[in-house]
Amino acid sequence: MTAITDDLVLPPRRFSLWTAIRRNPTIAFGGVLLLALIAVAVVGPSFVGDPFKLSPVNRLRPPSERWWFGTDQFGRDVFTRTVYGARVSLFVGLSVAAFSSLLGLALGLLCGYFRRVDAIVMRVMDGLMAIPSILLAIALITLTRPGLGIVIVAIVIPEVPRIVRVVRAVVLSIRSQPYIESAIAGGTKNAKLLLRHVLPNALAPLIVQSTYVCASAMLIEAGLSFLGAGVPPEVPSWGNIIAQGRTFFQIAPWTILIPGTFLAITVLAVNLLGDGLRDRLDPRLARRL
Amino acid sequence: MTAYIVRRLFATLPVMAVVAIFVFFLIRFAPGDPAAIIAGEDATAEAIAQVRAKLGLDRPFMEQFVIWILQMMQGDLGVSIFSNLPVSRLIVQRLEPTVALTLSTLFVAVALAIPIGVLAAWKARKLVDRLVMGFAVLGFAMPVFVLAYILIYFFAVQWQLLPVQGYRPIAEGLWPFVESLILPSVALGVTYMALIARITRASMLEVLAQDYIRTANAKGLATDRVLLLHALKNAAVPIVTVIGIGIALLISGVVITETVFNIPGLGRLTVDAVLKRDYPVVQGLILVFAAAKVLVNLIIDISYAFLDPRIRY
Amino acid sequence: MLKRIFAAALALAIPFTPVQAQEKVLKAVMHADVRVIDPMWTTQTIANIHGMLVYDTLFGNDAQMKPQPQMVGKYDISPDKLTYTFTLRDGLKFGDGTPVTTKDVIASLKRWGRKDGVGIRLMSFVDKLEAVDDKTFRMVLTKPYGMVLESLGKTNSSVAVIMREKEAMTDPQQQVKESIGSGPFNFAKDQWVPGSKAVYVKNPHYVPRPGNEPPSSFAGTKFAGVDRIELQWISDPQTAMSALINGEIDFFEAPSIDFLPILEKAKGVKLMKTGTLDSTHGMIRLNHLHPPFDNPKARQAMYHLINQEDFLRAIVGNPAYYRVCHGLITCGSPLANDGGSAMLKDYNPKKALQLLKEAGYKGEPITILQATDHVTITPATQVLIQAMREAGINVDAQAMDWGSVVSRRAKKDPPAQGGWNIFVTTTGGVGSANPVLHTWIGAACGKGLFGWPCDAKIEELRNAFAFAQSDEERKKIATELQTRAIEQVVYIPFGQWTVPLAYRADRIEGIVPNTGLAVLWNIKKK
Amino acid sequence: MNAAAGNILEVRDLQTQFNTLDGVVRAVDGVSFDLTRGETLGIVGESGCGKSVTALSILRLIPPETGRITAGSIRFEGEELTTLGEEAMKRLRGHRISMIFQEPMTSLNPVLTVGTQIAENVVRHLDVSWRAARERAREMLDLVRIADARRRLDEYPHQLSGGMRQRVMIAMALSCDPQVLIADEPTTALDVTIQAQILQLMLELKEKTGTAIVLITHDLGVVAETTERVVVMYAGRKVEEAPVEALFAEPLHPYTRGLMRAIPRLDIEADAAGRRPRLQEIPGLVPRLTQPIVGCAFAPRCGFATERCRTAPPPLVDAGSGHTVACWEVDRVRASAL
Repeated sequence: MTAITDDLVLPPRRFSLWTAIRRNPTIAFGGVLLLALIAVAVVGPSFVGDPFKLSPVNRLRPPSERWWFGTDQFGRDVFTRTVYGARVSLFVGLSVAAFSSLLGLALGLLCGYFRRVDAIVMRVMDGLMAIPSILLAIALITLTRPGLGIVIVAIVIPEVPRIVRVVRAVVLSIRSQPYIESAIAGGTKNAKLLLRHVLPNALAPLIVQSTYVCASAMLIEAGLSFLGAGVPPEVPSWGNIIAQGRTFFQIAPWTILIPGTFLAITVLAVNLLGDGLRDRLDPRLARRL
Repeated sequence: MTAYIVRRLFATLPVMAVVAIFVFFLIRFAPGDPAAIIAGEDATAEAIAQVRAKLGLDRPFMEQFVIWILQMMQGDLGVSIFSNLPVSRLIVQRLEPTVALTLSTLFVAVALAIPIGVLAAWKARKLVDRLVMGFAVLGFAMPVFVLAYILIYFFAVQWQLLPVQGYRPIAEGLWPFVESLILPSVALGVTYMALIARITRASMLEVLAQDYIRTANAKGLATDRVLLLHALKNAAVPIVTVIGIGIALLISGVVITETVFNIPGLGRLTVDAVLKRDYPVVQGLILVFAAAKVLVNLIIDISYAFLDPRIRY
Repeated sequence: MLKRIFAAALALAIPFTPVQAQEKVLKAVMHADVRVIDPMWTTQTIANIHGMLVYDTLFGNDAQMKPQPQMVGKYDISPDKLTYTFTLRDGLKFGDGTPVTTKDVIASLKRWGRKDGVGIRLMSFVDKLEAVDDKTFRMVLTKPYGMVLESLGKTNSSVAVIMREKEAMTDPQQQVKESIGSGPFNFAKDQWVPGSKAVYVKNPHYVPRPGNEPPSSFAGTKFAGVDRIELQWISDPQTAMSALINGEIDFFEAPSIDFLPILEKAKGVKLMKTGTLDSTHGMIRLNHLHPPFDNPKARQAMYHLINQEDFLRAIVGNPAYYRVCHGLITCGSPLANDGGSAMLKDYNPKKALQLLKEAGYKGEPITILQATDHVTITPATQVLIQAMREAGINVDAQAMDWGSVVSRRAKKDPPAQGGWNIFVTTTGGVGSANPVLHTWIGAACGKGLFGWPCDAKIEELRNAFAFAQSDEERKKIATELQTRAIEQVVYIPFGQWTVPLAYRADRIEGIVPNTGLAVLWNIKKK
Repeated sequence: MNAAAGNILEVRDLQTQFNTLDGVVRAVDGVSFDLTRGETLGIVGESGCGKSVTALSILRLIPPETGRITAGSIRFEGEELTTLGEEAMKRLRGHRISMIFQEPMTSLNPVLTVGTQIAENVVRHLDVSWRAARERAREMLDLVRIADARRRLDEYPHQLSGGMRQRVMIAMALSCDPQVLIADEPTTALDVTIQAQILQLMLELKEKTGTAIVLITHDLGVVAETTERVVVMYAGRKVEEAPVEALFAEPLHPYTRGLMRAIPRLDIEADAAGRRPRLQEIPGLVPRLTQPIVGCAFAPRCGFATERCRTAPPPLVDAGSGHTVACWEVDRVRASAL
């Protein structure tokens, strides 16, 4: 992802990291933070212990040298679980962003091309958008047994309409350009033509939108877990750590505050990255929000 | 105008139809046999079949659908599997807390966020602005439930200033009512405030760079008139749009906030129903929430006309 | 400007300020939410608490577990112990004002006798249940069954409450729609918000036992001490605790043990221990219908996975409130014994897998119903899953809320088709103290409780117990029964614990330390 | 050009600078001029020469985040404006000094009615009720010859044509009878026919009200038709100032000459073949204002430039009868043909 953004962001002159950072402090800050968290998620688990290791004797111990982030009500090490939690949260966030972007792109293109498809798909999208996302997600999760995959699907579905709208708007605006209209009227292979013009134009808003989707997906996942409708309770996701710790908040606040802070920082990093990219890639959008 | 409103009302029908179809299929694709759940812990096969017949689940698909739509139109949302009470009754008795919480959050958030956003735009790049933006970015990343527990810990547990939990209907007195809503509203409202403050600032910044603001300043108008009338009214359309989008966010947040603060509203009903696989209730709630959201969108659309004379119908 | 707004707000507030101060309201948070209002239909404890507020029973068991007459004024047992003649107290009325007659009683007992395990058993010895007149009825037995009064007075599992004939005619497999009884309180159904609160108002037609007998558990004179009881549901025990400390509620039935130190320090709050019998027992239930646990060897293998201390520490933490109990009959109760307990003491996970394999287990997934929202069952299940995984057993943990566990555990289908292999639950120490009332120890095959253990010997022993004539004989049968039940693995116990209840001593008084159920009659507001 | 009591506005050595990413821009770099009561003064120059910034500086409307007046003095009726408090300044704006802007399409607030926008000015500065202010607004609309004024009061800017909007701007600016009206390119964005009407209107109103006007424009034609005295600016500096007839009779600065060659002239008769002199552009570009300019700013584009021009800034010299010019080579320029 970083490779793509670099291509888009940087002016075609000689690359200077320092200039790039100075010009886009939010992208740099958000990006570095996110990379650090991804690094934790990827390699972290191999350096820490077993997140499932129970130790009932050591329940609800406060943070100390032995348990950096304390222990939870089963005596599990909160630090270890938090590190594993990064993996779950980021995995959910990134996969939701990826899947909803792809699905949204495909549907958006279809809608832009075919008027009949457009009418149907957009009605369905309107309907989906009318249902609050967390509600839609928990309703979908109830349809089947909870699991990471289901959670991702359940978050993707409410996010797709947002992406479809963005892509469709780009397609329609390009479609109405006189040269495209005349080309279509002339019977050229409109699909190819359109795609060549649509993709580059849709990419910027798509990337920006998908960062927001990523951030919101992580929050929704945590919310779902908190409500008991998320990933299975034994999976050490931040939402689960918080959900299980909430009963002990007054005597063991670390079980909520630490994963909560991590979640907030991760969402913050992704949001900053999104804000920066938006300012950079899509000034029109930037002025709007 | 009336014609426009009527037209827009009709335009909501397909949306609600999509929601209704979705909701109908929800129960049909649900795992486990709802009839078995209804029939009870150790029901016989005949008992289950009986319940199934009573629910009409043994009829052809299309017939079920038609019956269901007809019932819905009469306001009959079915009967809860667990409490054996009509879904519409469950929803109605839970309506007040949710509406109170949503509206109080909405008003407080809007009343605080817009001035904050205006202030930030006015003092762009100054300390105030940086603080506001910092708050906005943080507020946006803060999970509602974490914030809620922090608030409870300090305001209710440590300092015992406000109730820990619960909802007091307005009939029990204004202060108990307000008191019970302060912490939930704040917890729920922070993200929302962040969102509105951000858009207000951005929108105001754009407007403040416009020629007509220079004109207003050239007239020597007082700063508040320039900011709050000349600039804010122009900045209003995106702000109102985001307020509308944010209401969806609020509804999602309500589900969590009500759980944390033990408020007997629709949000808690939703969570309970979902966790108990009480499908008729889930169905009814999705319909109600979707209808609320569609209604909000409608109101937002109509409000554009009042905010911007250039928008015509 | 601000001042003006403030003044306006105040002016608005004045007409609203409390007007209902005269009404005495008891606000209580119980361990669960009242969702089912039929204490016969369900075995949920909370439904029994509801039931005991609204309904009355013929007999009430006292703190020593001896049945004492409650609705019954006088009764007579024939010398051959086959004919029981009961006469209702004078003037008993239901909440709607209609008198209680033997028609209502007989219909209620019949319904209960078709639903409750103990009731079914009792009815199997009943030859005739007939009204003598409106107030007197007769129960004629085929055999001298020794547990008649205990059964009628028991308050665990399904309770033999007396409802109006109209409701008592409801199919026992269906819930009653109205909850109208002759107990001290009326259920205000119109104010019931499932998932949030249940409201009870003083029953004006209630007739307490005369003579002001000192209350002892479910026996003695009971009365409505307040005008209104609100059972609020706060699912998070921490929130409920804070609400109690903050004075938002008066009574909290099930504080979390972790919070007891906070509660002990809180101003105005007192804790009350409710007696040794009033304990909770943890049990792991295996499904005897499906592999691998259709094989007793596989079931016994599971014993080696269970270290009770692990469970108890995870659930309870503070050893002051828990007790390891290597038996199925409540430790500390008169019938407690060590029959078969050696099998429960051999903690050895390696051996467990070894034995499982010997029993034919080949690593198939074992489906565990994992409750996610239960104060004690959730951590207990977690510990179990962990223990099984560490031993190398393939666990398929199905996470769901407790309510879903309750409905799913009733399914006899194979695990792959929506059934299950293991679930964890708890039971009360009162019931478990008596082999007949202790339904989980039964092995009545398909008719028994979920897990469906099937063993004729166990049932025979339970039968024999019911007919035992002396305490010595009872003890002997209990030991034999426990030994056999442990061999058959009707369930795996993981200890027992007692959580004190917490209340605002500065606001309420008169709590009757009930065993088994926290019942709120006789409580007065200060 | 003595500081007579007739001067209502005196600008001395005004410097206004902007901070940009590329450095400090000296948009106005030591400009001085006077405005007498009831006079019409033109300020001309190419875009970017600092004329609009000068106007905004007088009203202190330079956006404070980016720019500020760094030196000089602005006296209005003897009162120093550069140090005046913001509140007092606000009382001045729209009341005693008004301004109208180039873009009538964007200078009116799109979401407020015309009536409100005029009336609020009146209410702000004169002690009158909203009702009276509205009546005043209607009068003003009549005055600027907008038909059906009462109805127009309740209309929004988007319902009016460009010319009408500029009339509204004028009505708004004059609604409190200001002593000075600063008009920044008031007609540039309008059709030619409308331009003439608006200019005509401004002159008429000036006659009626006695308001002094500072007319900022790049259009020498407009200057010739409407102003009495002209200040020519280049690169943030004043290069020439003269009564309008004198300037057109004999422009002394090469830049002024360049400007004049760039406009079509009808007063010069065509030759026998019907040809008129070709329009000429001034070669070269306006210098970047981020670097300090050594010498004459126009030197790089000037046909008369000498070494001295490139090294030392030319002082303003009096060329007689109120005509001043900043050019080392003024004699050579004067000697050359126009």
